[in-house]
Amino acid sequence: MAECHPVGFQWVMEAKARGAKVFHVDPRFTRTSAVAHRHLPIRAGSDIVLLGALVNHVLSGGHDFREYVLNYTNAASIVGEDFRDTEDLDGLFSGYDAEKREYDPTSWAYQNGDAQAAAGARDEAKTDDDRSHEHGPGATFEATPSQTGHAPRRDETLEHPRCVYQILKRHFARYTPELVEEMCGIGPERFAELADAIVANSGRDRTTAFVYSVGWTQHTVGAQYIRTAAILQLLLGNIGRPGGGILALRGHASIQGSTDIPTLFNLLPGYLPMPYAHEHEDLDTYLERAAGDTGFWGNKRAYMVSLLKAWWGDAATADNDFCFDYLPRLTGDHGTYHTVLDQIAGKVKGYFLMGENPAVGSAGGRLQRQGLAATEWLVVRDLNLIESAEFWRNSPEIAAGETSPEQIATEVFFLPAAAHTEKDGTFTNTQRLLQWHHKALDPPGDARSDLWFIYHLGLRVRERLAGSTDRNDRPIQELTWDYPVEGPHDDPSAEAVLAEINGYDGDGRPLSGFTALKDDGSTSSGCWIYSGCYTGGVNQTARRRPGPEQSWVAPEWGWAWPANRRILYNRASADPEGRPWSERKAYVWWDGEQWTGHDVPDFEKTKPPSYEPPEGATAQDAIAGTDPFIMQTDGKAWLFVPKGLVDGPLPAHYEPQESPVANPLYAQQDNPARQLYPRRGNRYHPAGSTVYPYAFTTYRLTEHHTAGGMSRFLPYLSELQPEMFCEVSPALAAERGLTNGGWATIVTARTAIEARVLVTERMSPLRIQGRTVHQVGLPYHWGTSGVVRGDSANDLLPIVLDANTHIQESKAATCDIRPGRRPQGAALGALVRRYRRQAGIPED
Amino acid sequence: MSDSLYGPLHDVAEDAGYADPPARAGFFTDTSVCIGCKACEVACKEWNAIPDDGFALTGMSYDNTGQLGASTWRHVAFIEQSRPREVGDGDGGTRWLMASDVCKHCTHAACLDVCPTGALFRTEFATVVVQQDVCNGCAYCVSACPYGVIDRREGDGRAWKCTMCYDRIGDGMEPACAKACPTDSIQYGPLDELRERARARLDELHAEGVAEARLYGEDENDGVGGDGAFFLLLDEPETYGLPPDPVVTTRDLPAMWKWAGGAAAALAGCVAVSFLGRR
Amino acid sequence: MFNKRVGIEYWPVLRQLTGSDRLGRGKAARSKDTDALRARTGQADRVVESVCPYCAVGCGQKVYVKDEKVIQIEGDPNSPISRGRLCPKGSASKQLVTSPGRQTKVLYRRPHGTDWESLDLDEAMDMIADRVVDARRSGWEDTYEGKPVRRTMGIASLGGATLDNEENYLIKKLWSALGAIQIENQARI
Amino acid sequence: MPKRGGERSMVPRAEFGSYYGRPVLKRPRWQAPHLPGYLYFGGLSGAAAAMAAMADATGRGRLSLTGRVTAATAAAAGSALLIAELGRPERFLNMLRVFKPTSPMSVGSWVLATHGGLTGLSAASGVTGIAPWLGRAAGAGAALTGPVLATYTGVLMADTAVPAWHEGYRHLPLLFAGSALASAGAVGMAAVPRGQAGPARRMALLGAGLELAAAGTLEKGAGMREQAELISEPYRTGRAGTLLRLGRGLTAAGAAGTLVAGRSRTAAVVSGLALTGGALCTRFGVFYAGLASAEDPKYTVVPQRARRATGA
Repeated sequence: MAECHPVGFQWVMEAKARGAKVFHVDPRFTRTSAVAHRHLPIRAGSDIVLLGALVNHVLSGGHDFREYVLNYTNAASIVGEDFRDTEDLDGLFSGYDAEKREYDPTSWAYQNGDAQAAAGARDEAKTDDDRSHEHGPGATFEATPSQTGHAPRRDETLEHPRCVYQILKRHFARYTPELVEEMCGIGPERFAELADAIVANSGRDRTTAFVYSVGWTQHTVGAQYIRTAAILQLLLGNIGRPGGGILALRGHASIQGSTDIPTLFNLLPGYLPMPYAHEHEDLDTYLERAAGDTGFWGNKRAYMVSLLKAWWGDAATADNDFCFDYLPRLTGDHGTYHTVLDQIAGKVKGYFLMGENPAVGSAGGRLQRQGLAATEWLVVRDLNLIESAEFWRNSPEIAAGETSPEQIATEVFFLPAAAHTEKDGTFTNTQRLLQWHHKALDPPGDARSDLWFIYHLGLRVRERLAGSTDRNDRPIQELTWDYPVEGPHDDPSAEAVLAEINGYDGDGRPLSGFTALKDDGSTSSGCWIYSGCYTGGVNQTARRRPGPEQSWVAPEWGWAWPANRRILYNRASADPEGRPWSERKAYVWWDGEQWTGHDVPDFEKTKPPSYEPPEGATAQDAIAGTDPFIMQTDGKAWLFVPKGLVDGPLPAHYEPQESPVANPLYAQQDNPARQLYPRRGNRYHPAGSTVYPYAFTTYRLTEHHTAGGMSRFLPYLSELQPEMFCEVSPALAAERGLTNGGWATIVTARTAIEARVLVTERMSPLRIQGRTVHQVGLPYHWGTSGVVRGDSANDLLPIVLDANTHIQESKAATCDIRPGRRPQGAALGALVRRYRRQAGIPED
Repeated sequence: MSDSLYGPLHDVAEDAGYADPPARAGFFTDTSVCIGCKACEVACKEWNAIPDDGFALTGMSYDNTGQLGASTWRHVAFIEQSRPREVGDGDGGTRWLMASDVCKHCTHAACLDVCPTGALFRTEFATVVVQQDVCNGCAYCVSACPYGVIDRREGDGRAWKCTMCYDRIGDGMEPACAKACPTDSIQYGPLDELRERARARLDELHAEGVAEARLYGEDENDGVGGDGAFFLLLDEPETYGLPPDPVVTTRDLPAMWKWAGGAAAALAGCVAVSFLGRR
Repeated sequence: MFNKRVGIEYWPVLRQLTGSDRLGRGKAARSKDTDALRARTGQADRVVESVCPYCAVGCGQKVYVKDEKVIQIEGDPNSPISRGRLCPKGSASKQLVTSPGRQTKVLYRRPHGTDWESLDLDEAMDMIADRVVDARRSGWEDTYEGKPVRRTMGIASLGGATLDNEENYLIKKLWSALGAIQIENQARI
Repeated sequence: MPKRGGERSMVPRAEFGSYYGRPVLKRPRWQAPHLPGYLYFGGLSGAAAAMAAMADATGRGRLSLTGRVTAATAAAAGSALLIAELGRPERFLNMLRVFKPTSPMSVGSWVLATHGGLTGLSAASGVTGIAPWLGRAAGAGAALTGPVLATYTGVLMADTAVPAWHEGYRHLPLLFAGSALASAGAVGMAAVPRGQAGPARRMALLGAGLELAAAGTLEKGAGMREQAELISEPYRTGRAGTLLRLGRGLTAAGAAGTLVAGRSRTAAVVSGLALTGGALCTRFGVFYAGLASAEDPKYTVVPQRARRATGA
């Protein structure tokens, strides 16, 4: 966190100064470790073992926050008899189809709850003819699939052998400190110190927070890493409470916003799922599949209809299903990696890159550049001439003589982008806070905002299709696309767009929030969870009441979705009767008449703790006064996920696709549902390969930003980290003859790159399964353009994805490392091929 | 005059001719909370429009800046330390010290003393600043600084160093580095207050068992009369590239002039003696 | 020797003799430029509130503009998130937006071309619009395995995590209306 | 950074003593031949001016003229070198912007300016024969500034943080005085007929003696306050050591030659050259010793640690 979010880290330092104990778990000793109380070096890819052992420690020691667990989670729910755990099936849950490499989750359902018993996916997905259960990344807010009305059977004593609590206990029983030592390389004393600290710091009076970043997501088991932490935090009562939570630190200014208002294939704004292709589908069937009827997702029709009204305005009527049919349909994974492979196959004619540099920043750099080279035309919008704009003349493949500009047919348009100072708009930060940035001046030269670009492109396309009678052109013809323009370049008003996102009532007045949305077409809203950001016609996101003049929650700085709530599910900060768990941790509470407190209560304001939903109630009416998790169909947090995840209802430890060791827990080495793409250019290393004996992990440095487009082109940042390097321990350096400041070549089946060497005790060789496992650290910022240049770590990685999120595994893979610079020209390919042959990997 | 050259000096700005100056301004850099982010280096460069300082990997941990210089007025040092240990033992013995170094704005500043043009001068805040419209690049200050801070910029020809953002503090603003510092490792304020705060922080660390914590440059009885920019360190000063016990060269200047006077007299005497006698 | 723009009274030696700074190490040595020194932020024509464009912490920034140029970007002390502080990247924001290396002209590379060519922005927009219409048509699918999909596989887009919500909103809206589904951003990576 | 043995090369740990072996001090920006050249010419000019004045007073016309011209030329040459060394030579007049007793260079600039003017006047008068009284008066004045100019450079060097220079503050003025005497004497005895050159030879001999004695004590560190053995090390080792040894040889040889120079003009010229060479070697040696002591952190750190340990 100190490395990549230094300013956010001030609050950790502040907490530390007030007595908080800080543990840092990371393969490397980083700038965070330097100021943490304890650094626990861990083998990359083994976190579920550590987290699972903590869960086990809590369960077996009886340390769970029982009142919280009993009332606010599904610990008491009883799972159906057909469910089989990984402990029973040697690493597989029941329902696995080895042929299709996917699960049928039917057997994970609650007893009594039928096949649709539960939730968690944010897409409509599952039907009999679809394999896909698509999920977006960064799980925060999820549409829950349908469920039938009746609640699952519960055992409030938590003693039923098939209640979630007991299943958890059995599932995690083998996740012991000994296993942690064997698999993570963390000794029992260190584990005990961590476990004791977490337990001691949780409960009524205290809370523990977990902070993670892509170190958890970029794995083939990424979503389950976070799930394990969620289980732990729920058992300890650390969710929905101040100082608690599982906090995702995200790396881009509005990466949260780009998930909320998703430039993601599988989502519509506000986590409504994109519709999948079905034989006959209308709005009703979509909604039925999209989310449950109980909890706040029960208002899904209002959310969806308001979105369709925002997009197609008067053309969207009840009679035509509000133009629901205008939305294109999905048929599987259309994620970025899939698209790249399609590009290579010649299926994608045109490609837009807007502030993104996949030639450096995405796994499998060679494939990425091949994809760009196989695209007919490419539009790159950026501040600088990044590698993805210049791949046709300076890529490593050109340097190696594999291709040349003359051979690359891609037509490239580079359009300079406006900087944040040159446009109005909102970023949504990592804590869901929308903050307006005001335009300070006009962009220089041809530079324009992306808002300008997309708006004016839209106008031009509409012009070209204006006279068309093709029915398929009606969505674009009837699209609401009339924003007021301003300034010398006719910039569309960002405020007008924000107002559309917020939504209007039938009289054209800005909506006060999502609870005002109607399902009859009388309201519109471009993103229901953002509704309220323009309440009263006032740009709430531009509020800047100085922090020192506000409470510590600072509710009048910017605007947080939903409804300006700063902590989600904060009803859980009070006990079932609505009293704060403790004075020290008071946050929101029931004052006898309504919910009140420091934050906007994440609960219906006047719903008393005593509220019991009547039979057949829907939406929020089906949520009891003691159920804080109001987006869930049952109002409970799910320790066990009966439906919604594609790789199991519980986290289980699987090794990374490329691992130096065997999985000692199960015969099943890897996540059985991971997405594999064995093909030319994307060969995988066998586990425990002696040809690629070392583990490596990739990461960022404080001084640079992701793929470097905003840092490697700046002298002030480039001089601070001028060259690509690798970090190795003194022991590995001795083993492979590497010297500090010298060069090393890192080899995988995909390619080889060179890097300067830092030999450092900050890299710890770990004792894993009785032998020494070395890890190589690789920052991934460099490429062939910019003030400073170097090889890209991402070129080393294969494409292999988490099946829930379609995110690549870039935090753990294997390699060889050797002294000296890499070969140039054709010799580079020869070296890589020689390694592949030695490892018995199929030739490309 | 001896007070003006060496030893504790309380009215530093008054000594430089300012009547009724503002409180002496200072930096307290608490390296125990430094996270080595280098925001100070960049914020300094942005504000002061300092050119880049070259693009070379040093191999010195994460320090690719190397040292303070004409184009680097804040420098974050990275020191890796560890005790020998067995594989699998974790890295409990590893320490990674980080410290943002800066011009010390000495009470007795050698650079300022030796500057022949008056380009280097003492401000009303008792800081030491180079006037770029005056400096002729004689480079005397470079050799005089006991901390190796100030340097002449190649291609420009003038001497440059931290100004403690004289333009900003004159307008009641904080220096750029202190303002940017995410963890408040760099604190700016009236020197007396900072010294008090630093002593309290030191006590706190000692109470926590961090016995190696120490203040550096805070003692007005040291060889430079105390620094306007002082530090809390977690190891010996020289570990951070700082001199353990710097003394302003001017302390010995009166003695030097005496010896030079003697030598001049000897020279004159020798000449005179040579002309004695007949031929 | 002494500043020519002013009289001999600005000769520090005289001020050494007449003033309180006999050793010439302080007040007497001040130059005229020094006396006139002010923080440039004070001369800004306007100060605009903004947000750091790098990571997702969302630190507050103040952007100082003079003569239609950004003359300084620094932390906004009012922000309860960042309290005026910025990391090295945030601190480099001014260089990000004012760097001479920044590209401000449209560039065009024709198929098999070996160098960039210049292109008028308006023309580029027209060319891109033509290609969008064409690629949309050629990649159009009415059905997929017998099921209606009404989409185009001819256009894909990547990017959004560094963009504004409003921009992402229009991107998603336009692409979806055009039937393009391969719309992705860094959140997948 | 102390070298680490064995095959375990790694990010060098900052061990006792330094930050990756980097110097604590900045390498002085002064360069050769400018600075040592200036030291030589300043010394030569100063001593020559004194010689000229005494020659005037004692009626040695040739020696006086040689001294005057030498003093003026050397002052000009020294000034030129000094200006050439500035980062902004066009601002050389800023040297007279202030008068700072705390700055040897400021004091030196005023002295040099005065001395340069005086020697210039006196040389001009001597060469042209115009206003001889003014020439004599200026020469007399230069005889006062001269010894200061010749020895203040010792302070100039010593008033720095450079350990070898600073700790040599007792030695350097005397060394430079001796060297200046030898230099001026050398010019005098080489340029002036034997008959008038007696004082020059005596100056050369006295100067050489003083120079040898001062250099000897400096190289031994005799009289240095702390860590004399260590701090004087740069004067004995490396480039500086070589130059100083060479200088001592040349000076001794020159001195020996001077003993017979009264009998042979050739011997006078050769001896003069040897003495000049010795003086130049000495100046360059002193200069490089300073650089060496600034570049190795041990010369900064070890004495300071010792000082702190003893509570001094």
